[in-house]
Amino acid sequence: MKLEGKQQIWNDYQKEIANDQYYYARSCIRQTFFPGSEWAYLDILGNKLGKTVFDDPKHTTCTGIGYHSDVVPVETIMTVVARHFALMTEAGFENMTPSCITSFGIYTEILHTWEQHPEMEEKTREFLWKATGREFRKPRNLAHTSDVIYKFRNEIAAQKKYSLKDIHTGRPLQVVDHIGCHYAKMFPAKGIGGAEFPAVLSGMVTAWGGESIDYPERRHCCGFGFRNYLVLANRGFSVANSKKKFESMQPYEPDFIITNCPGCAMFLDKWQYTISEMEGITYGHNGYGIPVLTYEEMAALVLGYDPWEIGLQMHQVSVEPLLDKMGIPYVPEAKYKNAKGEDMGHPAYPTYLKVY
Amino acid sequence: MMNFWGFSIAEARVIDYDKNDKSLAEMLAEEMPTTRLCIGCGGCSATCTAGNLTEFNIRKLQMLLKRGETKDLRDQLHKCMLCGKCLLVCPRGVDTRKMILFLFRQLSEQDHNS
Amino acid sequence: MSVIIIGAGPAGCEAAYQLAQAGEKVELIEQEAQPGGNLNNWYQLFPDRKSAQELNRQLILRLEHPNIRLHLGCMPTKIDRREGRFEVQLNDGALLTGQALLIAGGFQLFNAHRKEEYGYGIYENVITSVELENFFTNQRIQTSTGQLPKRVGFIHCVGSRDEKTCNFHCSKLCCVTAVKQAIELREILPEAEILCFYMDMRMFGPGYEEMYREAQEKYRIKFVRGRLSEASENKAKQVLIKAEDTLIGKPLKMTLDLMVLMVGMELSAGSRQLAEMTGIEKATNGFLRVKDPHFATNETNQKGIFLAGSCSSPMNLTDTLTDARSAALTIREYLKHIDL
Amino acid sequence: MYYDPFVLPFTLGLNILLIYLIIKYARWIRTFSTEDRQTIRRNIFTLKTWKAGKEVFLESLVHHKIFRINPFLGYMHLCFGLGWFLLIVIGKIESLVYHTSIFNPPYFAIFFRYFHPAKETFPGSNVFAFFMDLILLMILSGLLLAWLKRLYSKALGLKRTTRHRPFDLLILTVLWLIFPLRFLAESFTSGLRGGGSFLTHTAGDFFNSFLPIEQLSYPAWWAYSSALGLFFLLLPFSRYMHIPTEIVYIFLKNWEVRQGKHFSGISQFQLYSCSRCGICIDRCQLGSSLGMTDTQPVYFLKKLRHGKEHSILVDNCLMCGRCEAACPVDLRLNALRLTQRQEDIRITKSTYEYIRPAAAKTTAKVAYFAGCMGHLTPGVIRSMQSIFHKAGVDYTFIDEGGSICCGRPMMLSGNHHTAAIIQEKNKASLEASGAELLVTSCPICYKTFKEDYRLDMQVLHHTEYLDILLREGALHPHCSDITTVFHNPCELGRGCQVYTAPEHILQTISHRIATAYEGKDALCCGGSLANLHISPQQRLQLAEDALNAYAAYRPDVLVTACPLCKKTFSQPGSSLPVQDIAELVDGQC
Repeated sequence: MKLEGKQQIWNDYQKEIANDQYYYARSCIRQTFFPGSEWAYLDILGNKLGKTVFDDPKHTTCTGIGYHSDVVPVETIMTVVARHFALMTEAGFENMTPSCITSFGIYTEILHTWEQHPEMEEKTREFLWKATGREFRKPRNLAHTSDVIYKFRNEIAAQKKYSLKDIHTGRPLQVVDHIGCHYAKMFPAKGIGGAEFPAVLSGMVTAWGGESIDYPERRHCCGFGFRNYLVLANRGFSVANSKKKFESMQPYEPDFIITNCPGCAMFLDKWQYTISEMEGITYGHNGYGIPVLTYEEMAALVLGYDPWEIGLQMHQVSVEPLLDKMGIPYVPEAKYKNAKGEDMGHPAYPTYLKVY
Repeated sequence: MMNFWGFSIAEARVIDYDKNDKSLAEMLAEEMPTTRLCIGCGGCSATCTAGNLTEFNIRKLQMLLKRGETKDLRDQLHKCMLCGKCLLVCPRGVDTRKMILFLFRQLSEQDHNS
Repeated sequence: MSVIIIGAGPAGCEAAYQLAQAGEKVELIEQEAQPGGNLNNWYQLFPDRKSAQELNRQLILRLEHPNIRLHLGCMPTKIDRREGRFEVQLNDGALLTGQALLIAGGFQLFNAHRKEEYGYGIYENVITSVELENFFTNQRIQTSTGQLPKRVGFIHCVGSRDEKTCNFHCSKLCCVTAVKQAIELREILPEAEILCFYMDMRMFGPGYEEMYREAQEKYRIKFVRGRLSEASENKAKQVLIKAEDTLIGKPLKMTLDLMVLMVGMELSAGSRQLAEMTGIEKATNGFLRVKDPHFATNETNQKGIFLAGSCSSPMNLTDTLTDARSAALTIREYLKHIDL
Repeated sequence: MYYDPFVLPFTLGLNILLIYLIIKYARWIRTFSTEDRQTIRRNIFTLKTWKAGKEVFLESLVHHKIFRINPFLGYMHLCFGLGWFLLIVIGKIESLVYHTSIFNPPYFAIFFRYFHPAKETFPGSNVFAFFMDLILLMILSGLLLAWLKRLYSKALGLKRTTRHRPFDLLILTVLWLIFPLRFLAESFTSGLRGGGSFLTHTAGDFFNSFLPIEQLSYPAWWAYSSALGLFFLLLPFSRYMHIPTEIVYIFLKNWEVRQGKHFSGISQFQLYSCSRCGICIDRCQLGSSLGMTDTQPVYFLKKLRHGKEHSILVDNCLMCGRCEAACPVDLRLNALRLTQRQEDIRITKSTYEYIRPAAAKTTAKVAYFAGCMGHLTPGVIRSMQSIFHKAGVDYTFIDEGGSICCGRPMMLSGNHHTAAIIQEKNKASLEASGAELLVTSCPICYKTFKEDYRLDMQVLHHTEYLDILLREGALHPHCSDITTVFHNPCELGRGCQVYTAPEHILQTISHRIATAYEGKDALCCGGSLANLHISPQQRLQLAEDALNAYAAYRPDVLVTACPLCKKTFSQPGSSLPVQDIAELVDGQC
């Protein structure tokens, strides 16, 4: 692939990302499935980069999943989002940083809609006022949390304890980056690098010593697709999409996958188990699957956080082979112990997928 | 494929041109060069006696074959009655009836070998 | 210097005028009682819906040039070449001589009877595109039973791109003619359903693709990708047709109140005769072969004999007239050299 | 006891041959079906046997059919066949008259001149000698023609002659040697001891004048006997196997043993009955139009017999039946070819479940069936409808909304089982109409309706039906001076023996021009569904050639009676108009 061409595109698709003072909007899936990721993000921004991030307890779901599944009407979701903006305004922030790609897409879409149809914004203000008595200002800057990490990738690189390199061979790790569909496919200008050659995650990977893999199905959806997964009858298509991606990336022998969308991380991780159970097929090396990390986890590992502290035991695909390659020490016995040192129990072993 | 938890992995619908086995189509083209001439006008399938009563669609079947998709061929081909009407309407002079016979023979040979 | 032009259709008329303007004497021979050729049968022209008769009138008007002698109702019975001159014997006894011979014998339309399965000449409501032009001229569209048609189908590629009639070539103009006629029909029949059955839409000329879009969008013409395989007639004298809707992959049948066959173009019988008399080669598509498809588009394998218009391949009127001018230019160049 | 060791080669050869033939024929007959055996038993003691004997005489000896096709060739075969036969018969009688015992060994008659002391006369000995010489001369003249034929085949009116393999050349040489050797042996003996007649006696004297015939005479008899013996030994493995086999075949044929769908005992008899005369070669349009000179029955049967690869030959036949109509041995060439087509289509009873009886019961007694091809020639349908109307016939058009295939095209591809299922389905739908008479426009349908369907109604092709209407006066034609040439479709003429009806119709309503392609000699249009090999371009070539052949008679209209022929002829865009006979009748009534 021609790097010059991609660089041209990356230059064309740059966006403004606030430097500090973030209002943090949590993600339903992230905090449920990868709570350590969220903690790591807040800790890195607060403690490693010295930024102010406000994690508001009053903040709720954006109802994006319901919206995309035709359960939540557009007026409702606009009002819910308006409430988020009101909370941000009340807290004295102007920079909205949602952790979820769906939310990021929803915010982008709604802001754009209001721009095109001011009467809808007026109506939403009216709904919000009637429902909660709140008023809001629209965010001055809207960025996904991965944008924020991307912005500070070089600062993180300066503090890094481990590189995305195989310490035994010095080979840069081969990383598959998967971008959530709603990050840039709806509004290419709102994503770093646009929709076709997004650079938000690959930028981090290269900054931290790894190499990004551009494989044929890179742009393809992970298969979540809301109705595809949520309706049982469609679930076969959902998993078939993930399978297609795995088959396409397999020849590149990726060391791990990172995603910036919580749902994708969950799917690419857990569908590997599902596919192995259904068809006896595993991807990656030696039957252990391809580890899937969120970009927060990747940043945390680079910065030297303890793997179990950031919740890597929550992953279906074992991360130990990756940790070994990067030379990150870990205590195997501590994997399933809680903060108090008590045993949390061990998950059942899959039939085909090997686990540590 | 096993049906887990109420669903199974959907088969890809895509024509995987790289993976598909197109040897039968190549053999057909070699044996009967006129089959290369099809422009997909549908005259054959419109006049087809079997095609008006069943899923059998000779235009589609030969096109699928050319892309290496032979499943439908196996499921449908035998519905043809070899009446030869398709031959009379083809504007490109494709020897449709001979093509079908050739395919019959190939399938029968494959069955025989397996 | 004088030039003999055979055929006073648009190509012959235009070439005659251009040569006459340049000072050459022109003998223009036409077998019919009036000039204009196939243009006489047309009502309006694509893409600008110009009146065909208006164009015809302009072309014919210019024949009243002192350098042009028009021989109507005449046919060459013998063509001889003597000392670099052509001697053309006409059936009325006249003997014309000229230094160059231009064949502008044009095309004839495919005889739709030959596609028997379409039922032309058998079913009452099957007509050809020329007959439809005639309807337009008279502004009277009706079925054989005197009703306004509620559904009209245009069948493309009748006698073109058809191995079964040994016409392998594309007549090129029928697609856009069908679109034009469908639009004209829509203007007369605002409520009718109008469909075109095509194999490929070949919108090659300027403004053609735009017409196609307009036909779909503004004139609500429907396009079905499928070739008509057979037709029959029901008790109400409607035409029951069978085609495959290839983009859906299912056979389709429907009744039409009027079926229009877009007949293709063939070398005219007159042109064929001239080719036999003068030894001009024919191309594989049955039309007359030009010497070189790029550099000598009006010359033939016979020195001093030139071609203009659709006797060398199917051409629209724009190309026919351009080709005629090109032929005039080529002939003048030729005459200059034989002068020396 | 007359005996000499030189008779051994002949006797040995003859006995081995007879034993071989008996075993071989017995084995073939053993494979006959019970039905065939019953047929034979039923017919053996009837006039059919007498007819068979007559046919054996006319065809195997006189070669009457070959004579009619090509007198030169006929004479040549007559010389060999009848000549040799007479030589044996008269020779036997001669030996009997002399010896007055039936129980003399076969060689005695054959080598009579050697054993019979020439001076010893017996009643009619001179007459016998004269006839024997005459017959020998006749055979030798035939032999001369055969040599000429090999050298100049065109001179004898044959475009092509069959090609031979080395073995064929060997036995041919042996055969050609037999009679010259006999001639020499008898001449030498005559020269030495007298006897013989105008030929051998004269020749004997002549040879005696310059040859040491004392030394040559005895070896000549050895050579003659050896040539005969060798010929008998080689015969089963050569084309001359047709000599004995054809005779058996003629009897079997007359006893009505039919060539069925599968290769059987009667097929074996036919295979070995082919004399490779090559008459089929010139009849075949694949040869004359397309230059295909390897697919004709003579080559096909040869390859089949010798187990050589013949898959393309199996497919490459129009099954127009032109060869069959001219075959002097009357072999069922189409049916034989068809037995070699494989059943390739695997279907079940449910495959054609989609075919449902569509026709509803009607009150009309006449049912019209256009056939699938008929729907591509609406002019024919239209004319038939108009004729029904004009003749005041109450009819029902049973496949107006389309129909399924009659199954014959499937059958012609060799898939008999599949075809039978289609036919079963179709039959039900035809009979559901309740009509008494079925009129069809398609000869392909017609043939299979008649031969395979066993319908409970009468079936007529529209040519026959129109003829009946005209004869009965239901139609009132006006004869016009329009000139017509009739192209009899293969399936109608040679296929179903419908020859007189179209001729009569055309004579009634037009000025019919007789051509070289009348009756059994009609050409094939090239559209044949039976040929599974040739390309559309080649079909077009066949059509053009056939059209040109008919056009040479300059008729106003070429008339046919088959939708497929009409479509095929319409392709080249000839200036000769092609019409179906129904269209012509409709126009004239």
